[in-house]
Amino acid sequence: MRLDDLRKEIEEKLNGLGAEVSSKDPNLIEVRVGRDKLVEAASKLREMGLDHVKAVTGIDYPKERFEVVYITSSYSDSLSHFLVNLRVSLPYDDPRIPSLVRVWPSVLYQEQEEKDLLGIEFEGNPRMEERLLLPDSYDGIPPLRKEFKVRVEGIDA
Amino acid sequence: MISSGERELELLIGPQHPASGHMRLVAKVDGDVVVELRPNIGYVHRSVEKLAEVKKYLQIIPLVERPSLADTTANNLAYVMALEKLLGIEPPERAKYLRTLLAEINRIHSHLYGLGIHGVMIGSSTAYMWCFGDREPFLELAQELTGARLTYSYIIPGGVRRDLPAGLGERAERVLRYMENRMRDYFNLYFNNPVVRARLEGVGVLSRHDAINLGITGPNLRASGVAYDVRRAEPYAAYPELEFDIVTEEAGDSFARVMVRVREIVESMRIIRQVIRKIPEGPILHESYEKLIPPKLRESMKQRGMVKFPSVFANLRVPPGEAISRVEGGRGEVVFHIVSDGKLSPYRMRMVTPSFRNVILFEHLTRGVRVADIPAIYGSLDYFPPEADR
Amino acid sequence: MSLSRTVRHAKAILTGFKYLFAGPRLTLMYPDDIQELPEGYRGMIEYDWDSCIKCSLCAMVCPADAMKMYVSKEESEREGKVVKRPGINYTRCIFCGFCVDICPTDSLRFTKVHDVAYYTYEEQIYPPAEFSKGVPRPLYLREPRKVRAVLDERRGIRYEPARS
Amino acid sequence: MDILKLLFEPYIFIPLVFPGLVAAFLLLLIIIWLERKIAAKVQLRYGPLYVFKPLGGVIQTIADLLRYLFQEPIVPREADKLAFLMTPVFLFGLAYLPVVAVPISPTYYAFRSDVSLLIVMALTTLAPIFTVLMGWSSNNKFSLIGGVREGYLVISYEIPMFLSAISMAILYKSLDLVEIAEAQKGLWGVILNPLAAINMLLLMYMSTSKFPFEIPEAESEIVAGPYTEYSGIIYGLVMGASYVKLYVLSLVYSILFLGGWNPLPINDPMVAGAMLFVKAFLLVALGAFLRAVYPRFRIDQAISIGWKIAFPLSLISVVISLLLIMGGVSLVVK
Repeated sequence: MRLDDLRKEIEEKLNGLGAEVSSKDPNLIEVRVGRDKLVEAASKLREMGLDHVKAVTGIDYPKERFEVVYITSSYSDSLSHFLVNLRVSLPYDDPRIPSLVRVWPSVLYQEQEEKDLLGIEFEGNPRMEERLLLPDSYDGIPPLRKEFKVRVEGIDA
Repeated sequence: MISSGERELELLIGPQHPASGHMRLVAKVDGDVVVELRPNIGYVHRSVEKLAEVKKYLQIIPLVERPSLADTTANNLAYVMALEKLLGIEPPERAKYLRTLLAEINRIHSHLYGLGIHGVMIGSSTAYMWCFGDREPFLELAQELTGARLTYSYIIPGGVRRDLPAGLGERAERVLRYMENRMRDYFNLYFNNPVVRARLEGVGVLSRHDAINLGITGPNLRASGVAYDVRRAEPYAAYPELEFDIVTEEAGDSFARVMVRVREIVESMRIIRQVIRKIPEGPILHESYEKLIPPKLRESMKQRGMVKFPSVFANLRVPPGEAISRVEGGRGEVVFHIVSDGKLSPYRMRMVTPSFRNVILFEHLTRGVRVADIPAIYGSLDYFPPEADR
Repeated sequence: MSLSRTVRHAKAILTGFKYLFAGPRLTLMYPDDIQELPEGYRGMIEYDWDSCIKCSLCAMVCPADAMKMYVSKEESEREGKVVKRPGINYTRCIFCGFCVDICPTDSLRFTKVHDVAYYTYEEQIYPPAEFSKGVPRPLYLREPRKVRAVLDERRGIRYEPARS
Repeated sequence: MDILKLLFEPYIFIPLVFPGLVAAFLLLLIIIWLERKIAAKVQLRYGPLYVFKPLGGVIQTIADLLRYLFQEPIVPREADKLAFLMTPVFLFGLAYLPVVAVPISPTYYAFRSDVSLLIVMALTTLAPIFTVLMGWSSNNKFSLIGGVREGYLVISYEIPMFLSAISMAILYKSLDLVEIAEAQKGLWGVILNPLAAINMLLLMYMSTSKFPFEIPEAESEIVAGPYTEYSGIIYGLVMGASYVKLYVLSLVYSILFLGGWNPLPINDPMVAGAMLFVKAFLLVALGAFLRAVYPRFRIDQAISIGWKIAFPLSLISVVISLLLIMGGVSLVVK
């Protein structure tokens, strides 16, 4: 299968969901959807055979938006070469997103980690109340946010 | 302890426990049967992703290696590959072969590490000592190539740091022959030992469907019959030019996971032989970097086979954009997602290690097993807590 | 008990006996024997005072903030401007060797020394002057034997007295 | 002079010197070192070496014992203190007690009884009770599980072990250990009834938690089982107890199956005792060697080995003995 064919197939599948689909050589496809259409788009991609999520990346653009990228792919021979990014923008003051754990069980811990470290709420993920990597008692700014500053030393003694 | 009327006993296995590693397993047991088990991770979280946002691109190389000490090359390679995608450079052929060589040596000793730990978890101290002993010749080879035993930091943007030392191929061949001979004894004493079989066969069965659904990766995935290997799915380094098979097993139990590792060791030895036979002559650093090095240094660097860094490496600037790379490490697929804004450090770096993707198996595989099966399953996953916590 | 299982038990026990009476040993008898390390081993770092051009690339590339630029008082006074030279903190150093590889004048060099013990934290910090005096010599209770690792087809790894 | 003579009186010498306390202690010192050496050799390494290097670190165990002596024994606040402190003493004492009924030559024994085999076997069953109690008194979940595992193991090895021993008693038509040993001047028991011999060997290692049955103290599962909370010299005691028990059972095994002190060149108690000791020592060493070969079974697998394999085998070995008797194999010295 060629990259363009896959892109066309995805475009057809996600028709009507307001998704922007673009591709980047050699094997990457970007799908951007709105937060309200995320679960639907994800289910469609899952139906196509994209059976697992490799990574969930949350990105913080301070005062502007959050972006959440689901890097999905497949274990089947025909699709395993390709990566499909499912990308959602969230308003900065309301970082909530429907969880995809029902669509892809493999995101369970990844979503919990992004909640833990970045403070993005994945609604419907059963682990939202628990800390994963941080201590249970942690009560500060989520450390991966840009406003959390790390002290840096210069090169001078 | 148990209050009256309650059947279940809550066992806190770890973090202070001989076989828990740096994590806690919260197990509810009814008699000898595990009702529920939840991993509690994060004890060795070292915020690699946050630190990467304040470190410069080259400084991140040692940083990403640290979480998975037994399998540093996979992280090193995956990170550098993402970087190269952003920089738009391709390493020279010889460097690609050297990367493959180190990756395979590393895969072998990473598998031996996992098999050894698994051995002692089910009570065979001999398996542990043998595996750790036989890692030593491979570490010796890697040390000769890179100058360090585990934290190689060998792969840099545009190439590798050291050339192949003279005679290493011959020495590697001796080590491979030794390992092949030893394999027979491993099978006689350990893998075919009826007690080992009794402990591992049929324990912690992961079905093909669940393995795919839960996004499991590495040998644990292939032991459930899924022939997925990044080296085939998206070939990198010298793998497109090398012959090798993807090892799979059908059973999906602890023993199948062990067998996949054992057979992958054999497969890696096959790759190492090919690399040594086929490695082309040529530079080991991309020409755009090589020409930045002062001529006198360039001369001596070629003579000694040790790369000098061009001064741009101190403050490497990477064009804005995003890159995703994946690499098949010993424990499974390492994924790096780097977002660059053109400054000296990544804007966001996402690092997903195989152990983090496999951690979900603890709760999935342990329902209804016996208490003694917990270490047998844990070990078979080759799970490494620092790698999962990052 | 099936026959094949009995055979496997026997094979396991016999293999055990084989190693009990005729197995090799992989131990390096440290510190009585110390291993001669290969060329290019990334050990502690040597600093050459004279050839250093004070470019501070080493401090910039250091991933662990171990290499720092110290103001060299004497030189600064002599030259009438701030002169900085590198010093190293071995409590932080991770022996990645980036500083050596980036040094444009080969003023920093690898040595094969790595097994040094210190009494205090402060001793492990080397300002430029001390840094340039070379790496410390490890102290051994008894003079150790130098051995080299020989990779062997039959025994895996074997330590032979090194030819000096 | 009289005191020295008194020492060589069998009823003093056997429990206190040989094969009793002194011999057991010596064996303990050597076997723990040897176990580590054997495992080390199979595992491509040296093992303990530096405590008295000329003899390969043979006094390592003494060094360890000294360390245990000076280590602070910690008693957990929540533990049942009396039971916690008493059980190791009882455990060790009871593990070694059966030795009083073991004869070391046809004429040298502390006391001779028509049923000395039964006495020895009965006394060996007392020690595990204290292991279970130890698990309970520590008030630690891992200790408790370890104690329960020990309990399960006891009920699965005890009956087949008794039956295997009894099948030999049937064969020799006696329950007296002296008579049993003397009956083997010609053929040894291991040749007459190999099934019982193999079965009993297996159960002997099972009863003393040797690999592959090191289940009650499985380190990777339940830390150290019943011994988790023990430290210092009281831990040294419990650790020694299982070796002493194996030693006593090995003495009995040697008498039942390996001809006891036969073949005996001269009827001297010292020679006979040495013969018996060497046989027992080799059996203990074999148990130590198995550590290097096997991982451990799961508790349910061990129980099913006890009931599904060892128990039928022991019944069969009783039948074999009966058939041999009926077939007219007369070996009994009368």
